[in-house]
Amino acid sequence: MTTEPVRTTPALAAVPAYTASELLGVMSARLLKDGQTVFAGVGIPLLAAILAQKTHAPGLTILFEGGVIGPFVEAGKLPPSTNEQRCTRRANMLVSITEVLLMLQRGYVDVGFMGGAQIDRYGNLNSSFIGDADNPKIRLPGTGGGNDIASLADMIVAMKHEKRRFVEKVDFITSPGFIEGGDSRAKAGLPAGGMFRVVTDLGIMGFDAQTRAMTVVALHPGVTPQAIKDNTGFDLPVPSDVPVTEVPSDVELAILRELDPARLYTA
Amino acid sequence: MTTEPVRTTPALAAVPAYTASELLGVMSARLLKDGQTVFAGVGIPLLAAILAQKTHAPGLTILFEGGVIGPFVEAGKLPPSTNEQRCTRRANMLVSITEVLLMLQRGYVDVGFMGGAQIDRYGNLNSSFIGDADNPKIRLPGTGGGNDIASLADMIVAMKHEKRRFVEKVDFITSPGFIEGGDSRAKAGLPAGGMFRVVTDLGIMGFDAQTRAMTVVALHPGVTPQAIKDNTGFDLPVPSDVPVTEVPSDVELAILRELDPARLYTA
Amino acid sequence: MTQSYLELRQKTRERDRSLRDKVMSLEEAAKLVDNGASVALGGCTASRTPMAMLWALVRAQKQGLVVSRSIMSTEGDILYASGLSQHVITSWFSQGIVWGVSKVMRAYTESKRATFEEWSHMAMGLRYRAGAMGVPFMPMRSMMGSGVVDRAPGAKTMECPFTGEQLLLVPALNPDVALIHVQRCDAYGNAQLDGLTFMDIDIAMAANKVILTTERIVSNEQMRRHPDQTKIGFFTVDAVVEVPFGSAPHECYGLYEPFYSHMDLYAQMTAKDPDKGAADYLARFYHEPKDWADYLSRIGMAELLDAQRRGSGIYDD
Amino acid sequence: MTQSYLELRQKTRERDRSLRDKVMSLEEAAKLVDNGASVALGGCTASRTPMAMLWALVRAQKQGLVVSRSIMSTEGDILYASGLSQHVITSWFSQGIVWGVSKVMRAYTESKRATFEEWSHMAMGLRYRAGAMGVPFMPMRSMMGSGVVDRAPGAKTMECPFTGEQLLLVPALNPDVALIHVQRCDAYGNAQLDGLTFMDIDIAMAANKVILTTERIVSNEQMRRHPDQTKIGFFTVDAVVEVPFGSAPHECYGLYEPFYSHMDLYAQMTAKDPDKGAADYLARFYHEPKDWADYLSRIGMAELLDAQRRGSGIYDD
Repeated sequence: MTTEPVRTTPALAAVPAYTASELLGVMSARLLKDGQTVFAGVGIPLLAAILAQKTHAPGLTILFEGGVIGPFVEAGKLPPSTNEQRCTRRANMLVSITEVLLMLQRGYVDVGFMGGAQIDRYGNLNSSFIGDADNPKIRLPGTGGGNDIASLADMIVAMKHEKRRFVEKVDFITSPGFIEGGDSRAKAGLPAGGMFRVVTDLGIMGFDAQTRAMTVVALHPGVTPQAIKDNTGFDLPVPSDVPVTEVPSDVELAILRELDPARLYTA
Repeated sequence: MTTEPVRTTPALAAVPAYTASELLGVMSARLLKDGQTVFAGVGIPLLAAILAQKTHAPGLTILFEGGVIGPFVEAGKLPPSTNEQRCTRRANMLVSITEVLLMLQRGYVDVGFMGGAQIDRYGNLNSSFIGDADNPKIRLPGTGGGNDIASLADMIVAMKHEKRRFVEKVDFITSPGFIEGGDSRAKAGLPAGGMFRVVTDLGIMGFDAQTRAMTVVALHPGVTPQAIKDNTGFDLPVPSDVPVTEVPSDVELAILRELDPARLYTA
Repeated sequence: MTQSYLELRQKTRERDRSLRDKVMSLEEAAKLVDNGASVALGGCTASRTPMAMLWALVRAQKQGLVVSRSIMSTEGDILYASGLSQHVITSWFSQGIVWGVSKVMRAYTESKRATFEEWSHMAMGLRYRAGAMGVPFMPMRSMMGSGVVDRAPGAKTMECPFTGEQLLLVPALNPDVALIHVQRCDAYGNAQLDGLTFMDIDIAMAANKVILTTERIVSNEQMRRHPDQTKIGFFTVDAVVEVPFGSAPHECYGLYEPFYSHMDLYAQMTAKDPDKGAADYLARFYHEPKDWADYLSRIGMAELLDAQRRGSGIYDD
Repeated sequence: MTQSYLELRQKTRERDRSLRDKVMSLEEAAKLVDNGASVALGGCTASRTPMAMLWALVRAQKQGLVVSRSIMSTEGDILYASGLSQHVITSWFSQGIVWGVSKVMRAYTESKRATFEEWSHMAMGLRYRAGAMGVPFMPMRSMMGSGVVDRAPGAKTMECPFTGEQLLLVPALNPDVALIHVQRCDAYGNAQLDGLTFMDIDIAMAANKVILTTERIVSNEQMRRHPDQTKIGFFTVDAVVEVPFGSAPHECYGLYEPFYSHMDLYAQMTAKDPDKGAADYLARFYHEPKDWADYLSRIGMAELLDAQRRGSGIYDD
């Protein structure tokens, strides 16, 4: 499989010990709690969920949309999507795709965990169209399980922090966050779930309990409030007393690199 | 398992070579065609379907409501209902109860085949209440799969021909036939399926294509038109040129008796 | 009657759905069932009935349960006669066609001491399925035009917005507790089912609590070797109880067939005076035995060996 | 768009659903697919894709198919580039996340030469399920509030008559033909599936015609020994074709993993000029091979052995 060249964000220039993707993986893994059930998308979510399982959350139950419940994916054998047999290694149970998605609807899942191409102030995600949907500049791959996960679970999103990705309003709502903020999500027919955290290579974002607008809840080491503002396409408040996350540990990085030696997802 | 004493109907007094139940089994087995898919209830239907499979319809696909598709039940090992492992012997496929009933709804079944406790002019069946439903004289076991089968398939019903069972109007419609006749069945939300034949120890009945009222299509050997009228609680037309069925053959009876040596269903 | 989505979600969220040891005794498991709870039973007719768990609930003197099942056999009589339940929801209720109409069911329902709420067989299945899927109803195409639909509380007809056809909507059934007997499961509740699965998979997903009784507890390692054979997932399960012959005198696929002589005995005992017959049966087989092995002893060793011999024959060519 | 119930029933009634030998060649099976038919594909992404059957349809120069699948990988590109289809219905469409966004999909959709109709993943599953159940729709609780629902033809919201909640109703999908690749089946079409079943079981029940390709044809006797392992029943199946490595270069659970080097080759060939790249790929791997074995030869023996070695590792401890 092809890999992209290693990428270093400006904010991370001073911390060359890990890539932006590794930082993402570690920071989002830490948000998962032991005993939770997490529905993980392909890429960083898959990797981070496995990392959590191998560190602080050995009792984490991972679900993959291919129909996999409670697997232990092997180091060096990451799947190209969440629908291949590599995902099923030492799973507790395999079901149909429809059944595993219905587990979200039935309420058996604590956390939905996915990547994002474009996100807006209210946590809406776009993975369908760049530009106008009827005449797109880029046709993206689409929702996959994203729409269902975002509609039915408390969400963690892991993505790179870039101005073109953090926009005032997404070109298209593929996976709903809080839609237009306030109670617009519930009014749209989605009374359960919603955005919980957005993890980027710059920091960790949450959402205001009333307005449902995105706000910074932590910055990564070496990232200034200004750096996060510079890389966001809308007004993103940073509290004056915002905490700083702990740098990825050698253990966390070692596990990530053992999991993904070919750097499919962590380049 | 307990067995009832052998019962001989008046009309059959002259033909002591087989019981009324055996006659029922043979006559209804003959109505099944090779290559058909038949959803069979417990008792005579189960027995008759197996008999058909072992005689003229080796390619008959039998379904049981327990979730059994294409079995070959063994002689001497009849099940106490269609939900025990004896039903599954050498089946092609086992599915859940809900799935096998949904096969009816999806339209995969040619013929539904069941017994009846009480039937009326329009082929409605009652297996729920004798007397008023709110204050019944007898609470019967209920519909089981009967309602679903009768609602969704072309029906063959096998039952004893008695005045108290063939009534003007059933006390309660457990399994709908043509309801009030004409197009009332389709209007009730049941556009597919409907009564095809009622097989009794006296003859074989069908239903008028327009009025949907029951009519005699054949009499069994030795049964007079008067005998059938005497044993029916409503006006049941017997055409003057009504044909007579062929007596059960030695082969048919031998197979039935081998299947049910304890006479669970054929006493 | 139908729970709101947020209410259902909240109940599920409060459950500990993690991979953890849930093994306990019948008596401990019985404590998980509250009086008045709605309880769904796995299996069908005389197959994989959670008989041991019902036996434990009778002995724990639970009452007021509203009990649903695909089809009720002798366990339905036991529910009424023991006082465990005065309200059952099912599509068919009698010991089995070869034994005729249940005298106990008749005695209780005709005297209005108990309710037998009748739905079509598919409606039962689709009510559990709606519950399993987290939607408030399933559309279906039977029951309409019958007397059954008129007496089924909550069924509604609708005009299909796609085809204009008339459809029946049956309400989701999310039982408080499901009792399911399986051939084998691990300590976490991952269960394999052999042969007929009836409505058990939907019931487990629909319920807000699941108590598994199992012929045998096996290792989680064994389950993980064939994850595509896990039919009920650990995340739905709250208790695991190992009870050999836990469906006796009913059958457990591939292991034992119904205990026919005992089923005949039961029919005889309840034939003439259903109240007294059932009371005698309960005393002898439910209240007096000191434990489950004693219950099986009273049914009889020869009966057990015969049922087991017949049961294992399913795999013989 | 949604078929009426009587129309669906009539189509099913006309099929020969009996237990009979249905074994034929890829070329014969391709004749069962009419131009313009709606076709559902089994498997998901790079797993159990009915690649050999699609290969045969391309070679038979079929066109105008409307093709649905849970998730489309390289076979989606092939559909567009071969002219087999200008309309796909799926939830996600690209080779796989590690290869980036499909250049062929982009080229065809952005130039409006082809349509990619997007539904949520669960909506795809429930549309097949409604079709499998013989009802015109399924109720569900996602897609609402998104842009996806606005562009999904036929989805309707309703107020739940039981709870007052807003629900989405997605229309049944009953494809004219389903193409499904399985590990093994008998000559009648009874099929076993190992590992992940994706949406295949519902697809088989929903379709009006089913073509199975299979790694291996086994005896009906073998199927009857474990009827609870039959996942697709003979009564839904119209054709059975034995094609070893019938999903190559995608995987078939427990037998072979994706042919990764070949997947990389495909990505490289289509990266710069998707039209020319795909045309070259089709010529070399679809039109020029004299038969399926020749196709596999062109992918390469070493590739095949490697995929098989990796694929069988799923069962090793």
